[in-house]
Amino acid sequence: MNEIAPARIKTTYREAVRAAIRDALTADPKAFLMGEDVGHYGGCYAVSKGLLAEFGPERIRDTPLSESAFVGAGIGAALNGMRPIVEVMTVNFSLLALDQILNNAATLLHMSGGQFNVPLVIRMATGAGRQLAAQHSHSLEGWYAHIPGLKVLAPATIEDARGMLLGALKDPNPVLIFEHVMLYNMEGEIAADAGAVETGKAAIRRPGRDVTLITYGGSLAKAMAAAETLAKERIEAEVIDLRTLRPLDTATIIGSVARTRRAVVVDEGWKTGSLAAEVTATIMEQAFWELDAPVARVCSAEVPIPYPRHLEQAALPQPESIAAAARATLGR
Amino acid sequence: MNEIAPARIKTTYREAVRAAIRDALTADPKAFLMGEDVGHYGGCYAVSKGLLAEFGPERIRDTPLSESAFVGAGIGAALNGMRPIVEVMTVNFSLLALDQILNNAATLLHMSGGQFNVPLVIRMATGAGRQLAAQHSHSLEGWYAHIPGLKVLAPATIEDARGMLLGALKDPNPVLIFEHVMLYNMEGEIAADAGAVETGKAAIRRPGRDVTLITYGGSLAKAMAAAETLAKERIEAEVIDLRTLRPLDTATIIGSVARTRRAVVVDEGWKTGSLAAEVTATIMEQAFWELDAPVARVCSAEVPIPYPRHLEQAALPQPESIAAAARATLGR
Amino acid sequence: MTDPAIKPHLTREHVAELLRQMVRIRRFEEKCVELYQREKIRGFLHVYIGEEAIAVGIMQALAPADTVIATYREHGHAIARGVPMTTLMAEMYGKQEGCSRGRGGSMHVFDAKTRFYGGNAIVGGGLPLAVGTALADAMQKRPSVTACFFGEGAAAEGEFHESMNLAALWKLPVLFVCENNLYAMGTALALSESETDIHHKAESYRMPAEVVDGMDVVAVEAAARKAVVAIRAGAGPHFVECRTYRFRGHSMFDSELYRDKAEVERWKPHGPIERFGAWLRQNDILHEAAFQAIETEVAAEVEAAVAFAEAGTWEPVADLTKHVTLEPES
Amino acid sequence: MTDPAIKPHLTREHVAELLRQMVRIRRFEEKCVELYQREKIRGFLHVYIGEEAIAVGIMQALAPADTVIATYREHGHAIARGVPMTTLMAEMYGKQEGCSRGRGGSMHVFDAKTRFYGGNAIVGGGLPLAVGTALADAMQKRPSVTACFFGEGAAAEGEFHESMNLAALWKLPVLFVCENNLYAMGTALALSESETDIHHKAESYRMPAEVVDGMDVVAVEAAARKAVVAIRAGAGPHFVECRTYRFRGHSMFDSELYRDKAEVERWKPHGPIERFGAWLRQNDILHEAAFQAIETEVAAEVEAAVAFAEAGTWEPVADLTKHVTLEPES
Ligand SMILES: Cc1ncc(C[n+]2csc(CCOP(=O)(O)OP(=O)(O)O)c2C)c(N)n1
Ligand SMILES: Cc1ncc(C[n+]2csc(CCOP(=O)(O)OP(=O)(O)O)c2C)c(N)n1
Ligand SMILES: [Mg+2]
Ligand SMILES: [Mg+2]
Repeated sequence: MNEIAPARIKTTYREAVRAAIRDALTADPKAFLMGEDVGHYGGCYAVSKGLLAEFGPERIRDTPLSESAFVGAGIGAALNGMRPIVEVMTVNFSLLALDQILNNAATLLHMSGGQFNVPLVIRMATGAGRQLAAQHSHSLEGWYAHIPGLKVLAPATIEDARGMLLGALKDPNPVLIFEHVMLYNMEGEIAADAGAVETGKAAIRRPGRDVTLITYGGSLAKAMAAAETLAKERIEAEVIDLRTLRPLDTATIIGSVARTRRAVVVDEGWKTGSLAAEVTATIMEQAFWELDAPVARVCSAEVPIPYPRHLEQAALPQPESIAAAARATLGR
Repeated sequence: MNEIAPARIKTTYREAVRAAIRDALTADPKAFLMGEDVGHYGGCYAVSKGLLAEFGPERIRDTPLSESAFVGAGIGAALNGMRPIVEVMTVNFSLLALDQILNNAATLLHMSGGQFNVPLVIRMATGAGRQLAAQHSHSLEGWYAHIPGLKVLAPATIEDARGMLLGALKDPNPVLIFEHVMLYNMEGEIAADAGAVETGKAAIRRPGRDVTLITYGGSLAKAMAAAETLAKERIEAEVIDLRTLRPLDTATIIGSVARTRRAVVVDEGWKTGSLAAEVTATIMEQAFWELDAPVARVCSAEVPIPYPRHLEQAALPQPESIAAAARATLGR
Repeated sequence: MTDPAIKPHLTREHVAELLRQMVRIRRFEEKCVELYQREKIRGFLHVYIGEEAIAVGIMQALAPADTVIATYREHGHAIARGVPMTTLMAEMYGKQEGCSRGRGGSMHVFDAKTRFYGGNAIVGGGLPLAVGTALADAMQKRPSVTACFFGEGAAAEGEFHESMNLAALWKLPVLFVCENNLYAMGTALALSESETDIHHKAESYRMPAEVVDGMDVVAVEAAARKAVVAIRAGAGPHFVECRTYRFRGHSMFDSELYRDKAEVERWKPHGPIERFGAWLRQNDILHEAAFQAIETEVAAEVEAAVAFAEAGTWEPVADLTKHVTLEPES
Repeated sequence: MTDPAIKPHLTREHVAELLRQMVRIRRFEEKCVELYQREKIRGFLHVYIGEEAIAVGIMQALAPADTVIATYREHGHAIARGVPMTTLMAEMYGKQEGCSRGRGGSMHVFDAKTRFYGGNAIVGGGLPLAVGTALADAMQKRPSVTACFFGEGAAAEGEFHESMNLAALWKLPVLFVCENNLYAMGTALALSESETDIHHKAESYRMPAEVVDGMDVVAVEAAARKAVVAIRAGAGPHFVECRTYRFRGHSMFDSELYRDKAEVERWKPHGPIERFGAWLRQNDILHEAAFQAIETEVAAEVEAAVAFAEAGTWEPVADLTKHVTLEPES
């Protein structure tokens, strides 16, 4: 519609998150970033590199190794007028802060009968693929999506990496953002003035009529690759990027499945009790009569992620396993 | 088969757990109980009342309020030749120990390439119904069932309360036992010499041909009550008590659903991301073509559990909501 | 130090007020116990009987813009902070007129007007929050203080440690108030801490710390005033260990196997109201009539609170999933 | 105290052995860095260069029945404890001949034969385990000790606090070894602790604690021997803070923005091998030939380890879900 094409810039997922943090801190004097090694080190995944020099140690706040206390402090600061962005270095360490997230952040608004909301954003890296082995490769965003009171986001694209953080900062509720470790180096172009994006809606990243591949975050590229493969076999897969894991955009899911009549849910969590189980159950409840085949799940194997590359990759969803599951729904 | 009927005793769920602990400590000098207020106080839910006098403070070991350290100490003691039974007072506080449970207990055998197993039993109270409000009413056993490396048990009967703990102590893996707070006062009869029971298998608590109600723990009685109601309407519900939440006994689930062609899964966790979602997804995968209606879930509402009784009860699965869901699967 | 903020003024009005506040708490709690037995109050109920001097003493030092964070044994703190007894009692009942709309109950008292941020049923769970509210005040250059109450049992939790360090490291305006009543449920202090002088723990974070007789409301007030002046002046956090005793069971379920009845009886005369009352009488500061007037007035207030709660209404079941998330402004 | 267990015997054999062990670690780690750059090793790699005196010194005091628990920076501990370099290097590669069958990698070195209980990539995560292994020894009346290594960064974690208290409260046989290398990733000690003398923290649990020059292998050994004798005698846990410095980045990803190159250079001559070597030379305790012999032997050992790892095999993908649970005996 716009006659003048908006300026576009080359960037990475990592830079997009950094740009969003910079925008947020520039726009709102109450916003600040807090977490382990976000300052002097520049962030475990280099997301916040340079921001300490720009904003100073009050607003790019290095914390001790105290996940429970600094997440709790983020909640308290949010209660008392600030706009904290707390970085938990990775989801693996967030277990140490889970009590604060579940029993305080998610619960305070309710327990106080609506008096005290917690406008807090928590960012964490998630996922496997870097051969970090059993204690450093969890994908636990599905757990967080279980908790009423939270919003859970999983940006899979550069636009979303930039825009979802800004969107989250407009939300008066605690919002968790999961950034998949394999995405940080992803390159691409976005509008120079890219800003907040809508959260809460899933996106159809590729339209198709034969089967719906439903995924998010680090698995999106794998699903897209699977769709590519399937296209060569004349199977047109529709790919849904959930984007928001809580609340789920069931309308988009059901709308697509009602058209394609087949679905594969892809999720890097362990299969048993995965987010994919929830999506599958939702389809069961809302689109059972539309289905021409059982919904399939492609998740991680039931094993703590092993260190060697061949075993790690074998444990994770792959384009081949996704494509195979899609074919199976078509009886091929 | 036995000509002489075995002696039976009247007891409660609480006493059955206590008897099992007593048996375990008597049989194995390496077994001990450790947790907050298990000794001098007698246990938050009075489970261990009297045991301190019987076994002394070394083996009925009161701990400080340090969930992470005493659960981790249980893991370490198990690694080094002891047979600890760790009581985490309630699942609500287990979040503080979750890092130890997931990143150590569940993972050590794998990370060590099979060298170090963790023969540890962790007991916790779970569930709502006592008006303890948002921070004290969680049902998170579904989360634990997500974790490879753990076994997860949920005794719903007095036999199981007694026998599963003893069964768990024969398992070389970390086993979590969830005791629903509303069951402790349950009365009944069991064989005087009741001992270890098999774990890993679900039980059909009531046979039926029209619909399968799948549940566990504190919801079993509700499902049984619903089945009773349904029977009056000439709907014969089969009731499955999962007993073991990880690994799931899918054979029993699928066998039943293949016969009844309809299922309702009942679980006190919040619906989104519930264990019920996993059961539903499993049925989708393995019994889709057998189904005559979509599998339904009856779970807790998406709200931190409120304090007032009417709201608390409204938030939880109830016989009426279970029966209604069952009727719906039959188009009634 | 001559700062008038520091020394409690022991005017007759002031001592009467201290007494009155403690009596308000005591009678409220006694009523709660009765109402629990009558099944009007349910869930876990933890009363503050015997510990009233701490909440009352500390609150004297706080201003309206300050923040209070407490535990599941927080009725006393709420009352001393100014949460009306009416809405507090309605909360005990679970009525929607309650200060947390009935959603929270005894363990989750919240009140925005008095900046009462709960009520927290996770032991130690409030400490990180207090670090955060104080951080927000510090970053916004407000002279406010957060008073954070917790039991000596909480000192064993990892969150205690992390919070002490953060507050001290960042020199945040927190007044940590440890209510050392010698037991955590049924676990005696000596069975839970290798160092039983809790204030020494605070010192290990280089945080100024002191121990005070938690049965002496004037001593608590004096310590609080001094600490709050220092905190407001930018000295960073301060730790007060108040030695006290819980006269009742941990909660209504406690069969008190872990302590002798005699031990409780020995403590009773040292109770904060008992002692302060005796002192006021001995020194002829308050006349018997004044005591009577307080009791009469408080009894009426408690009755009014019960009437308010009784007259309260149940939130409709249709509203069950309200108050879970707020809608973003668009 | 005249117990022979306490004083290190500075025989020529012993000092040569101390040096040799440190050199083994150093050369192994240097090889790891090289192999990382050649992409033979992947994941996170944290090397121990500069800190060798601690693992080597402490291990001198341990017996085979003792237990060792370390962190993700644990190659040095494994080597000093006696884990063969071959299986250790195969673990770095992820080969099934590795000491953890290749499943663990650099951060998860385990070895049952030497009672090496890991390798733990969660900061602070090993401390509760150490409390537990020590508890098991104490309950079984075995005279064994658990040596638990962790960085100064871990001291801020709640698990540190809870574990210190439990160990001290229950008088458990744990030797806590804090490797204070002044940084936790890029966070300098002063930015993470209000009390930067870490051993003072231990004292706040009434745990005997001391600080030792972690660059001096003999000093570390002496402290460890003394502590272990006391622990075995039933004195309860002991805490040693070893002051040291990490010569390399935190991991292979570290761009070291947080410290000056000059600072690192200033530390280098104070390195444990550098200093001990200089002292041995100055005092003519070891001849140049002995140094050479050690280097030659160690170089061969490292090469053999690499060859072993290279020749190792990949665990079949079909075995992916093995080692997750053990089957119960029936
Ligand atoms: C994390 C956690 N663990 C356990 C409990 C159960 N619990 C509630 S109160 C309490 C004792 C706390 O004692 P203390 O901190 O001394 O406070 P007091 O009750 O004496 O005021 C325990 C164990 C809890 N609520 N939270
Ligand atoms: C609980 C937890 N939080 C964060 C991390 C990420 N991390 C790994 S090592 C490290 C620094 C630890 O420093 P220190 O304890 O001093 O040990 P050092 O690396 O200096 O030997 C951090 C922050 C982690 N592994 N675990
Ligand atoms: Mg107490
Ligand atoms: Mg360090």
